[in-house]
Amino acid sequence: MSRYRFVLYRPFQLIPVLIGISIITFVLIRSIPGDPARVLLGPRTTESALARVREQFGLDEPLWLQYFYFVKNLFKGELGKSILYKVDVLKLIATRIEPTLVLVIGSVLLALLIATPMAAIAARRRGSWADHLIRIISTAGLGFPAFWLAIMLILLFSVQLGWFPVTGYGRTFWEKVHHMTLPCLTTGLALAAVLTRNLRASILAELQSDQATAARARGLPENVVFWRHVVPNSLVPTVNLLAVNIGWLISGSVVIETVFAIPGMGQLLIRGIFTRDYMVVQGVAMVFACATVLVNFLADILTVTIDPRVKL
Amino acid sequence: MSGTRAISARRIRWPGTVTPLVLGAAILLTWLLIALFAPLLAPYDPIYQDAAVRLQPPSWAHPLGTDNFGRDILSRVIWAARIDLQIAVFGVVFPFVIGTVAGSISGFFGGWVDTIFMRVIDVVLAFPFLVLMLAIITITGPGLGSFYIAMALVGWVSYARLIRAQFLVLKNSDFAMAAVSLGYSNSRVMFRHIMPNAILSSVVFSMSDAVLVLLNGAAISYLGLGVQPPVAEWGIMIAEGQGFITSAWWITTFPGIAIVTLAMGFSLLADGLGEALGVRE
Amino acid sequence: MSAPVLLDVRNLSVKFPMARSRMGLGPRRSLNAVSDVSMRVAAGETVGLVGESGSGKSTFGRAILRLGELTRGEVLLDGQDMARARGEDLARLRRETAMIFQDPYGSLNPRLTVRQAIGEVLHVHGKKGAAGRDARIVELLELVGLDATLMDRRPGDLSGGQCQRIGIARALAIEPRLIVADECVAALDVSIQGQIINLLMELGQRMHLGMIFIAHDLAMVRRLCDRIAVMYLGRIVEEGPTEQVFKAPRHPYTRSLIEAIPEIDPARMLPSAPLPGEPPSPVNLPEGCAFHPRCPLARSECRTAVPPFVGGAHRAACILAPGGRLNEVGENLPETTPATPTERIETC
Amino acid sequence: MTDAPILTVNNLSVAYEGGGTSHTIIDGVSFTLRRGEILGIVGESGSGKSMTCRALMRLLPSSRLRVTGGSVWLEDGRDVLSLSQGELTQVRGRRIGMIFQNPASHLDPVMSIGRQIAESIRHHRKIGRKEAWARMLDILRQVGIPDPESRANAYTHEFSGGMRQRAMIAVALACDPDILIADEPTTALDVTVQAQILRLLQQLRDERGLSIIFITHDLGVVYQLCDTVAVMYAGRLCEYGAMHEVIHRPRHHYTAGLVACQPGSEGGTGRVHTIPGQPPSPGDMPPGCRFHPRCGAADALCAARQPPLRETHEGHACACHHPVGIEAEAEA
Repeated sequence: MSRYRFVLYRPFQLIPVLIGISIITFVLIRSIPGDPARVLLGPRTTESALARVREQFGLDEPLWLQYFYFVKNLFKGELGKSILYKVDVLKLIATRIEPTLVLVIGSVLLALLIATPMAAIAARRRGSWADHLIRIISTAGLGFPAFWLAIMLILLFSVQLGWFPVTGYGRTFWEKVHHMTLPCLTTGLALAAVLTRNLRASILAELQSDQATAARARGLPENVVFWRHVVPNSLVPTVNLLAVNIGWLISGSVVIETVFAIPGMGQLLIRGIFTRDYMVVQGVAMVFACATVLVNFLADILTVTIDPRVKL
Repeated sequence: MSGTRAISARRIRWPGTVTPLVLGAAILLTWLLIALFAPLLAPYDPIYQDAAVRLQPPSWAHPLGTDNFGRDILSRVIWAARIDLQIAVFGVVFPFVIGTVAGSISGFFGGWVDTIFMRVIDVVLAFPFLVLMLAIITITGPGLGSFYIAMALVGWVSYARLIRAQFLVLKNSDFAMAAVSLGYSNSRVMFRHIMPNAILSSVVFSMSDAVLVLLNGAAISYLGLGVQPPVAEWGIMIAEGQGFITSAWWITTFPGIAIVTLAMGFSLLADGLGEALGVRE
Repeated sequence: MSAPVLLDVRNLSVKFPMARSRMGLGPRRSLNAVSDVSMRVAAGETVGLVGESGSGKSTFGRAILRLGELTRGEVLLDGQDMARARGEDLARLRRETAMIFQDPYGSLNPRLTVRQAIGEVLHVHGKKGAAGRDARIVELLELVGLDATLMDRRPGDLSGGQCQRIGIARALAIEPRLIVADECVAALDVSIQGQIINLLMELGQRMHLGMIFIAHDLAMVRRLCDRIAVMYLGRIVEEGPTEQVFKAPRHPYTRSLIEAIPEIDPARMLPSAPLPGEPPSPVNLPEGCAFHPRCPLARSECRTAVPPFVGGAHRAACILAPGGRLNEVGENLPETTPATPTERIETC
Repeated sequence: MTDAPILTVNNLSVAYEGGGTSHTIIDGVSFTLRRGEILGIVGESGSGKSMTCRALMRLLPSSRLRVTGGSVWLEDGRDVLSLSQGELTQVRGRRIGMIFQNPASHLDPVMSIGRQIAESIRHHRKIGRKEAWARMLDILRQVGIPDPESRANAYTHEFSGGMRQRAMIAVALACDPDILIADEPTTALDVTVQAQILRLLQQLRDERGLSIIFITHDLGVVYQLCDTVAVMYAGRLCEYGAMHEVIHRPRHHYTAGLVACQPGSEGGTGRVHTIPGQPPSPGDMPPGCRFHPRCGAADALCAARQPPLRETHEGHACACHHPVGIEAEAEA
């Protein structure tokens, strides 16, 4: 169990990264030309609101003090108010988290569901037509723009077949499942292309590894060798790959939410950019960054669980 | 057993005799020629609006159909190759140069220099790629120039990490130590011995990175924050056609195919180069 | 050896700091790779440094050439301390010493041809103008028994033995006076090993080189070296003229090591009860004599104090060795009478 | 050692096929193994000693390598090379166990040692979990791993080099095979640990009647361990016979050279005897006797015709036109 001790102290090691994240978001907003208070509140505002913001962030103070106020507000859970929606950014984000979370988790599950059998088939029947087909499709899949794939899937499943709604999110559980299937499939397919290629390569390497040869040499049937010795060892790099790709997946969800008009954080971000709602942009970026850090932390725990050699 | 090792060395074989390197290079060369000779190849002016031929399906006059402004899709796809190739090239070159310099300094000198670089890289990597790019574009305003700036500010970390890792391995390799023991200067060891070997993997990576850059560029244009209309660019074309998918599927379909083929060219070239140079991702 | 001392290493120690455990709050630990090692090499003399993996022999070899860290001690080259040398002094060390590595392929830059690799050395050290350079490269290749036709090949096209010869030619190109050869035949086949050993032997004599030959193969060391030093867990436990050490080892570890060589000799079959166990981690060295947990002759004294390194030209660090605390008379080690073979196996 | 062979390898050949060409890697290797016998197969890198054993276990490392001929007879008269996949899994591990040079890479890093052994036991003998676990502890004890109850739950990386090799021997012996193929098991170990492992193998032979094929490049190890020895060069068997006979009275010039090359020979001092040149590469084999370009006694016949493996004495065979110490009669 001592291998898991890092769970206790890793959060402290992440402090520098979190400070870095806060500095970047702080700097980003401050580097917009013009009066920061006006930038933060948008064009139509009152003098009293301006004065309140100036006081809250100490805008006439030196920069380091402004950063201090910024962090202090962060600890109080205040990311500022949205210009467009006139509510606290954090509260706004809270209402938008669910669809994004569903999209990301759904895509990962779908991608694993697609990629694992594909990679297993391709690697075990190496050189067969099935392998060639899977490799060509997955290599091509790397270059599919998610937003275009989304439109193509809409064209097929929504317009031609009418199986799924074109846009939106829904209210009840089943409505949500119905609405989120196509978006999850879109990002899931894109991720599956990456996963299949990597998983196939690591399964192939493991199939030829010394330990697999030794397992065959002690008389274990090929199926046992594959599922008990090859696959568990190939999963180690895959978990890392998934963790690395979480940022990419969030990026993808931003675009996909726009295509399908899903009321998630990505859509919030894009709207924020177009309406110059800087507080929203800053808040969403920060939440996304923290989520990435959290996912990487979880991936570390998973890696330690499946690979006893890893010490963190 | 050097003999058996050579025999059992894994080689990725692609169907037939066409290697990924050749196929990838052929695809890229084709798109390059299309982009170069766009004025000769395109049958129409890409931004000329002809109200008489709005939303025409593919025909002999308009092989890939027309859009809602009556512009010829084929001509637009051809002209857009210029922009999208440029996106892929510049979107890779700037991060490549910055990342290589930062990574080699960090890896070669180590110590506090390395610590600072690694912290910065950790922080940049904590942000989802596109989110940070969008945040930067928010400040710099939409446009291709903003895209390149954002790309350079965000994309260098991958190269820096890769080069740094290579440097750390190569710095402790026997041949680098041999070079030091032979009395070579630091800069000679770094530039003549470590760098040429370290840079190989980034060159291969840059090919697969070009795919990501291309998709990002198209996505940002699709979101309306990159290339601005009426310029022909595949991402914008897809966005413009989205409203007409029920009636005019060709407006979105063909630019998408163009992106997929160009990206495939880069991917194949990356696979082929990696295999030829013995670099694994 | 009456020849002047070329290299004089005094009390060299190398410690590698280790990351603190428990988030940097645990005790600061360090790995004692080399502890308090002294060694002298005269011009024209070959000294063998043997020991098992983890004994610190390679770390020592790198430290004296300033290719690795060095915590304490002096490295005198012609009487001048190089342990902390910088700039021109360090450049002199580089000019006069060379290293031959274990991995014949890994120690050559895979992208350079033989001509480029050796030519670069000549260029950097200003040994020959561009005109005479090729002739010198041919000369060096012939010196190590290679054909000049290999000039434009890269390491990937050459065999292990050929690469190792190129490594030697490159080392000779700087005209060194001291060579450190780190396990330079370990990766080669037996028939090729002999060729390289003979070559080193010839070159050492002809060019009056000082040489430190680091190896785990004692039989090879016996062929090549005038003197031999045996390392165990970062310390030299025995040192002396090669034949004396082989014929009458004074440290129990040396004796076990020699006994464990599988020889083609009906009189020298492997012991039925081989030395048990394996060296412990250099992070937690045992108290007293580091060998005592494996030593068949260990006494209670061995657990408390590090034995002094005593005994003239043939020295050993054991209280039972001639001159040691329990052996003032100078008799050789007593024969070991271990327990039954199976019992031994189970305790190891 | 009894006389009935427990394993007979007959004319085994392996070829590498790829890129439109095919060259022979192993060319007609034959030998027999008796119960309780330790057979040493010696040769340098690329001689095919390892490949021979992979081939007879049907574990060739690449799909481009193919057994092109020969047979491998078990005691019960079955040919390993013509077994079905199902039968093969009953032979591997159950009849023939195998250990390798690098135990760190040949053991599953993410499964504990105990579970790997128990897995093999349960696969070959349909017994319960508890029984398999008890048997596993017993085997760990037999190979000299102290405190097996707690070490069984440890992973490969938590063992020292010598203990890893013991663990791998335990894995190979889990199902009590008659034959153990040991592919350079001591090459990566320090000499003192090597001596321990050699001793352990000898004990296992003595106590269980295990037959061992020991692959090595070190003639000294062969001398210390083996009863018979087969010398391989460039994919062919060049000499085969009782160990003392072959090493003290080598007939093949390559064997003679190899014995003289040992650094410990001739009192162990002075210049080392060497064999000039280097072994040929698989794609570029010389015609006739493959050793002739490096051989001092070679003549036109050697360059033209491949010498067959012939018995020169009782139980001592050699593939040479001009065997050492046997003059004119070789011409016949």
